[in-house]
Amino acid sequence: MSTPTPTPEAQSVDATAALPADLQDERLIASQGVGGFLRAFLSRLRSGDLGSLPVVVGLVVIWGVFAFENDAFLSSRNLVNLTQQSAATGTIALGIVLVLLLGEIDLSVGSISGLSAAILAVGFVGHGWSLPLAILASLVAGAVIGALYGLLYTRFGVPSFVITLAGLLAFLGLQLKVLGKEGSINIPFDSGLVKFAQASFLSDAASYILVVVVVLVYLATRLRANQRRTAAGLSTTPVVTLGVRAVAILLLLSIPVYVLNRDRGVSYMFLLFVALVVIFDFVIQRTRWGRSVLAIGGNVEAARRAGINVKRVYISVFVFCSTLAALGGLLAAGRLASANQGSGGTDTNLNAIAAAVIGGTSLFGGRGSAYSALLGILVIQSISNGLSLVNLGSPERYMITGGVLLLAVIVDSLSRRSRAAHGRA
Amino acid sequence: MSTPTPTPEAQSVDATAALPADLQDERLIASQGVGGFLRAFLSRLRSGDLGSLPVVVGLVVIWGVFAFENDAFLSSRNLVNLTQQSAATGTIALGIVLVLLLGEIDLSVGSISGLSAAILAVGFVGHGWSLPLAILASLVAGAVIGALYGLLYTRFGVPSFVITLAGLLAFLGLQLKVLGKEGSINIPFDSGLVKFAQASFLSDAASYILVVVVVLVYLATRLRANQRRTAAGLSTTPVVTLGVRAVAILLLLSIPVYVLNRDRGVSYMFLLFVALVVIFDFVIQRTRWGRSVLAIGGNVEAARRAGINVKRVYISVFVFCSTLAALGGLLAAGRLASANQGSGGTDTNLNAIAAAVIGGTSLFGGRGSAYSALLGILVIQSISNGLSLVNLGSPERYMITGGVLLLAVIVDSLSRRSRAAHGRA
Amino acid sequence: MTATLSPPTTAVLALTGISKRFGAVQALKDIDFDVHSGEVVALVGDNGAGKSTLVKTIAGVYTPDDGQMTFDGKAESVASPAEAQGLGIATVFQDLALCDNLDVVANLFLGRELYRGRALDEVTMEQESWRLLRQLSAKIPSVRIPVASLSGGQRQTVAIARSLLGAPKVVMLDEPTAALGVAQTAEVLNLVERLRENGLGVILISHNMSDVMAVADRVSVLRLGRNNGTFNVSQTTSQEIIAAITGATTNAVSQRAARRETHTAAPTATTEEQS
Amino acid sequence: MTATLSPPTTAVLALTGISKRFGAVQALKDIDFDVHSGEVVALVGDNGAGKSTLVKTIAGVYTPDDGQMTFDGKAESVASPAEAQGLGIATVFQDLALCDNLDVVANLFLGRELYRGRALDEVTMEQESWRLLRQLSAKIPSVRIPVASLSGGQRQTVAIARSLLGAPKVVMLDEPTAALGVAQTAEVLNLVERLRENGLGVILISHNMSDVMAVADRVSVLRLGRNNGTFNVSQTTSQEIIAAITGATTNAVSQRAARRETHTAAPTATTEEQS
Amino acid sequence: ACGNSDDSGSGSSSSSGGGGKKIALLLPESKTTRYETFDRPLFEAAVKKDCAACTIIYSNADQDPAKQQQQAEAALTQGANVLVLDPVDGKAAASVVASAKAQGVPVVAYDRFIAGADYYVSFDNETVGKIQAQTLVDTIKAGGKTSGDIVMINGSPTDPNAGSFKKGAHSVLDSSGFKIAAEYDTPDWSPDKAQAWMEGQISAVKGNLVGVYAANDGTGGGAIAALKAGGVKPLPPVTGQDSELAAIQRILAGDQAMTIYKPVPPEAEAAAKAALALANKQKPASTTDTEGVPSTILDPIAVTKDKVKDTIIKDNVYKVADICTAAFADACTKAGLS
Ligand SMILES: Nc1ncnc2c1ncn2[C@@H]1O[C@H](COP(=O)(O)OP(=O)(O)OP(=O)(O)O)[C@@H](O)[C@H]1O
Ligand SMILES: Nc1ncnc2c1ncn2[C@@H]1O[C@H](COP(=O)(O)OP(=O)(O)OP(=O)(O)O)[C@@H](O)[C@H]1O
Ligand SMILES: [Mg+2]
Ligand SMILES: [Mg+2]
Repeated sequence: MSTPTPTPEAQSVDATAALPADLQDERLIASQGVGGFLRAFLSRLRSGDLGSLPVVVGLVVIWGVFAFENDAFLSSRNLVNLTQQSAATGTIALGIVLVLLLGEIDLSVGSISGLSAAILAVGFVGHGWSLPLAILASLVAGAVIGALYGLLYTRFGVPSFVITLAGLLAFLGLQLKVLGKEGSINIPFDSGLVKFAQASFLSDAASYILVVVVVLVYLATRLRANQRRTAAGLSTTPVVTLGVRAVAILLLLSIPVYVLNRDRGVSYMFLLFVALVVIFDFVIQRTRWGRSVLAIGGNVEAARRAGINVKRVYISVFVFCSTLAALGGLLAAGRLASANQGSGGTDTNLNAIAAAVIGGTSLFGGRGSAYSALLGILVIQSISNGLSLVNLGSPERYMITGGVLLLAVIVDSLSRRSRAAHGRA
Repeated sequence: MSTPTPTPEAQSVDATAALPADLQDERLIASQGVGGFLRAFLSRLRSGDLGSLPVVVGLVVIWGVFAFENDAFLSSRNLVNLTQQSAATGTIALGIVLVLLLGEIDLSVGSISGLSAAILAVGFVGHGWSLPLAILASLVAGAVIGALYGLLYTRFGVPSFVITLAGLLAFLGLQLKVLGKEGSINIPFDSGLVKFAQASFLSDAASYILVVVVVLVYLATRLRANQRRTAAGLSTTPVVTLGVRAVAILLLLSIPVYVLNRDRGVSYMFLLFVALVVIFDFVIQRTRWGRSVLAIGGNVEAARRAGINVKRVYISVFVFCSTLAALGGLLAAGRLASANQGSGGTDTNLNAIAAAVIGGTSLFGGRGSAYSALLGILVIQSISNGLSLVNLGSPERYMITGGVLLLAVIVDSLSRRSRAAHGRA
Repeated sequence: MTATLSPPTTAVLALTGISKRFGAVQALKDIDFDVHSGEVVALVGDNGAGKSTLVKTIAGVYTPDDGQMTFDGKAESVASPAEAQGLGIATVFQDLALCDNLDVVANLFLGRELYRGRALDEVTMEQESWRLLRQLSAKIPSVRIPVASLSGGQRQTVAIARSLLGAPKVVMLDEPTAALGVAQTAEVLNLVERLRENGLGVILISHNMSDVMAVADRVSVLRLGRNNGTFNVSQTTSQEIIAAITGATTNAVSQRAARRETHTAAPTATTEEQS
Repeated sequence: MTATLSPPTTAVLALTGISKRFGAVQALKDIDFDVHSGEVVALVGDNGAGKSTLVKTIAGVYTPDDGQMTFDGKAESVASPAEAQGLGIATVFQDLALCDNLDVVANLFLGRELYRGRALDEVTMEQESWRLLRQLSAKIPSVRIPVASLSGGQRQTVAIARSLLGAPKVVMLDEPTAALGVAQTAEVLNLVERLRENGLGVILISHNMSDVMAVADRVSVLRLGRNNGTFNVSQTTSQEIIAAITGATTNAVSQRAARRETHTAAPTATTEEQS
Repeated sequence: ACGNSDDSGSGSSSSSGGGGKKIALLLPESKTTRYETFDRPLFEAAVKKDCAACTIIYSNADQDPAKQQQQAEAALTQGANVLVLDPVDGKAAASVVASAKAQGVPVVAYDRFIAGADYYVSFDNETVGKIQAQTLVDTIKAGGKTSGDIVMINGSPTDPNAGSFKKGAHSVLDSSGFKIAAEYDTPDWSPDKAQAWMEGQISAVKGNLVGVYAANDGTGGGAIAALKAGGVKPLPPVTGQDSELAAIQRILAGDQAMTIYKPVPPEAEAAAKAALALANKQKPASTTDTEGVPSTILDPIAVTKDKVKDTIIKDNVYKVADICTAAFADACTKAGLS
């Protein structure tokens, strides 16, 4: 009764030989052409593979609601404000993304940003240091704090939650100490920092040129990659798909730029933030250091066994995080033209961490992207900005903030299939 | 050249046959008697196996420092204050321990406790409800919030960090709304709740009887367990060791009780907190539900495959956590004899989470114990209490708080070997 | 074809047309499979052939995209592992699925803890654990250490011991002997035979042809996510099965065997050449 | 005793008196072990015998409580896996140690990524990955999916492929074929032989006696954390090694074999009885 | 630091036509009762009275200067004709004033001084601290003690205004003959923290405590709870601020010595008048001048048990029925409230 069906499949070997090396497996469902691309995209979306992208849906919902509520929300003027409001905390959130990728946390970014603002103000205004010197001092202070955290973490194995909680308190104290009796120090409006943070915008021409350059660089790198992949016998992205994507990027960038340009334009500060996001995304995705960070976040023991110097990576990440926090503090101080006891206080910490998490970076390490800082902070600041256009008492404002936040994230998670079955988010 | 040494070890089988089933493996290093017990204890300590116990070392350091600084710190009066100050946030921290065991977080416990206080005050004082009704209403509100979180989490897979962040804001708003115009509501000093929270203490006799009962119950259960283990052919704890431990427990309990009794004594509120800790420890360690919580925290997929109803466990844990937060809010309100907009604010959240983490509960799930809420909150409140006896400016106060906290935790982690190599803390 | 191979009784578990897709990968396509009471069916196939995916689909871990399942003659759709257990399907997963933070006893009894009064009956559970582990010749020094600190084989033994609890009708073992020592492997094979004698349906996944030939009644081959033949063990040879697995009659395995035979002439060589 | 068995060259890696304790468990006690260039030494033993612990000690994952290690004639103490790799020791761990969140390419090249200008050279790495995996007959549909979604055997292949990168002097393979299909197993055994021909020292851990007898030159047996004999493969039999592993000449394995022989009379039975 | 600008109302907001002006009211926080309960409704009422067509844009910054800046920007985006700004941080608000000025929108500094504003309406914060301290000293002396320890529970170390209260209080207490035994800046004005700190002081200061300076009613309430639970008898006088209902009740019950009452209606009215004038490009009337800014400065009032009737009740801040709940009925009768 033994009736095997040996199907030697000799012919299928022939058929696949012509295919690129990475598409030869017959279980792969072909996704060629634009249609295939779309289908693959949808299935990746559903399986929760796209990290921060689905948050965009949440963001669109929020914008829709507020635009409906108040015309002013989508006005150019307000959107320029929104970019300005997002830059400082966004920069801090970028640092948080890094520590979250490791599976660690930094609760003290608020205090560090406040301390950095205090150092700048006291140095620059109080002691009359030059601006670059004062900025340098602030950033160095941030870096030193990060190094300290990293050493404490790697040396004693104390959870970063506790280390940075201690830092939150200690550096708040130091901030108050540095500010001294005056408490609140104004930074002159005509100083470089305040000008940079409040009143420096790209010219219209420059902004459009930038958009075009970005699109061209994208196309050039992708075409070059295609060339190399063909040479290596690997599959390539169809040129049509590339073209569609390039046009999408062009629209995605030029429409906002156009809208912003109807008011003051694209601010230097926001540009700096976006540039940092792009740079860190590159560093995370395309360098050995970034790969190590992801590896440690995924499985620290595996990373160690792969010969990665785990301690050095931890320290460097903490340094980056607190330096970015210090930079964020400077931007915030510049925008407010003041440093005071409340700088970096209230919910800077929570907003920065929330931005990273809402943007799609996992609290458990190894999953996330620099872009989640950008998207997350836009969600948070859109809610806060939108609500400030609506006439509400504090209780209602809190409740609606919570509700809208939840809505945005639920919309996001509805747009993918439940991640629960695949493990933690 | 083949010279095998087959060592059939037939005699070792004979030798081990007399041993209890769980001690027959010849690789086990015997740890019989008190000395062996001590050695085993030390090696468990070093390997980081003892969870929250080593924090005690940190606590002792803190106490030493403050006692050196100010005699009043170890005075009976101050220690009674310390117990009173610890109960409310400690209760909240106990709920946090539960969610942390699952590998989740609740950022909104502060808001929930504030809301619960507001409901109590408005119901009891404003609307003239009876006290039990008002308390019940507050606790039910907490439970409902927890159920909501649980449903959102299990239904949409939104990270609990984001859900509870939304809750933090929404329920703060609701708290302000409930408090309404008045904003701050006094709870009469002669009401049952305030009396319970401020002025109810165990009589000296009762407290010592309680200590003796605890020790006897311990001895009885352990001896009974020994009996059953012998019957089952398993190893038992030597009676000497049990005796030593019983004496240790007796001392560990009666000395503090003696000290507290020199002032007002052991307060009902603290006793309630400790009783909750003991009950939850039992529930976590000795019931199927607790086992499920630990299993899900360790490996949610394995728990699911073992047939555990994972969703139900998640929901129940969130319900417990927010109900405990509501209870903590009631205790805090009773102690302050007031509910106001600041109730549950400031760092209630941070303190509660920090207490759980400092006490030794992992942020990553599956590791920790109810006792970490007790130990952690004692560490945190000792620092804050100790500093309130020292005359310091705000900057110094913050800095020292941070420093001492760090010191306590470093001492703790120095007392074990680095956990880093064994994975996350 | 399968029907003609099966014993005349109705299958305790039967699958028809099961498909499962992960992203761009079609892991299973139109799979038919069945097992009868008192029968050991081996499920074999190359790495990534879809064996574990099939097992997880039966166990309720994955929901199939397509296809029907009947259990004990009734059409069922299992939406969760709990439901599969409820039906009487016990599974040892290839990735073991143990809770690293819990000790051996807790893992063994996870989800079906024994009670005594209001508290877990740790004593009986520990005693029972030792009994189960001894039965499998496990070399575990203590059942009170977290399974994270067990060796690979010890972990596997714990996972297998789990499936002996309860009263299942079908037991699925996904590469149960992969990490086991020779003695433990022999015990597991004994166990499989005992299960068959007790009238259970057993699904055994293994890459070890001699184990498969030793205990299985039927062998079902998967290849790249599709059925690739069913063999009656008494009427086939390892070579035939390996050919179905690899999809070719000449392959690395036979080449190695051939090469080895010409090179060495040691008396033990023929017995040792089997994969 | 070990010394007399070894070839006359000095060992590339030699351990003496290694002990390692975990809590109350003495995992290794006074272990002596060595491997020479161009030699395949099999390390065998029952579950929990301490094989993986020994491998991890050599690889710098654990620090031994006691004992010396010499590498290339020099006394060394490796404090971290990075140092072991620096010396030229490549290891495939039993628990694989892959980063589940990274894709196959990233895992393969983890810690030794290729660069092109300022960015990782993904194209060359991907090309190279396919080459390595094909060489091991891996059946992996795509190298751009996270290893979390690979089957057990696919993961194992990735871990083995990792060890082929770089230019090690000693390769340690801890149960490399446990989850592999028949074809992949054959390729790995071929690989082991190639490594030996290239003059590397290979340490192979396996429970499969036929694999061990097929490729190893020497067999070192661990039992309950202690040395339990070293055998020259050309002068011993599986039975003898199994007796050293289990510590008894009659055991479940031989009983099974005996029972089976009397029960069945199929012509293939004798070749298939080997564990 | 950004200089004094006397160009009040010099800018021209061209967009505003007719009587329908937009007036933005930006308040600093929601954790004390007064802002949302009194300032907002009273200000809105005052504006509506004079200008029914005017709309009011309201925001509350929850103690965050950056959020306040954002809210001011939002108000400007919506075309506000005048900002009435109660700054979280008076100094840091310079930035808001600058951007308002850049768009020709005048700013009324409400409650807290802002350099460069066009108008200033307030109770002086330092005066508040002085009155609190003076009443405390007077109460202690009335109790027959001329020496002893006072402890100070100040406001939040991260709230710039708390510094002003503290400064005012120190100016009185430092020379009062009483010893300031200990001092505490209460994080976030948190009553629980004040309570915990006070409990420590009962152990540390022991018998010689004669009075407690608490910067507001919340912290005062915390101190009182600590003193009561600690069994301190008789209760030393405790100060407060904000005239919370709970504080008035405590004052009547004799637990708290005083609170500060800032009659919000005149303040709100003055601000509304000034805002409307500025919105219509007129010069608002002013009584004085603060650092070059035309101002209306009002006097805060110390409310002690005997003054409750003349202030709180008279101004209809709370109804007798609200205050005299069952628990406080006795105290009310004694104080002559019914
Ligand atoms: N969760 C998942 N996500 C994506 N792909 C998956 C997932 N699980 C399995 N696959 C893919 O499905 C295919 C079949 O995997 P499966 O684990 O069933 O193989 P297997 O037959 O058990 O192999 P092995 O013998 O190696 O255990 C593999 O190519 C694997 O990559
Ligand atoms: N990290 C650890 N902590 C505690 N005990 C451990 C640890 N690692 C190993 N052990 C113990 O040491 C002993 C040897 O384990 P090891 O993993 O070396 O066995 P092995 O010979 O590789 O077994 P297998 O064949 O099952 O893989 C086991 O009893 C195990 O429980
Ligand atoms: Mg499998
Ligand atoms: Mg092993």
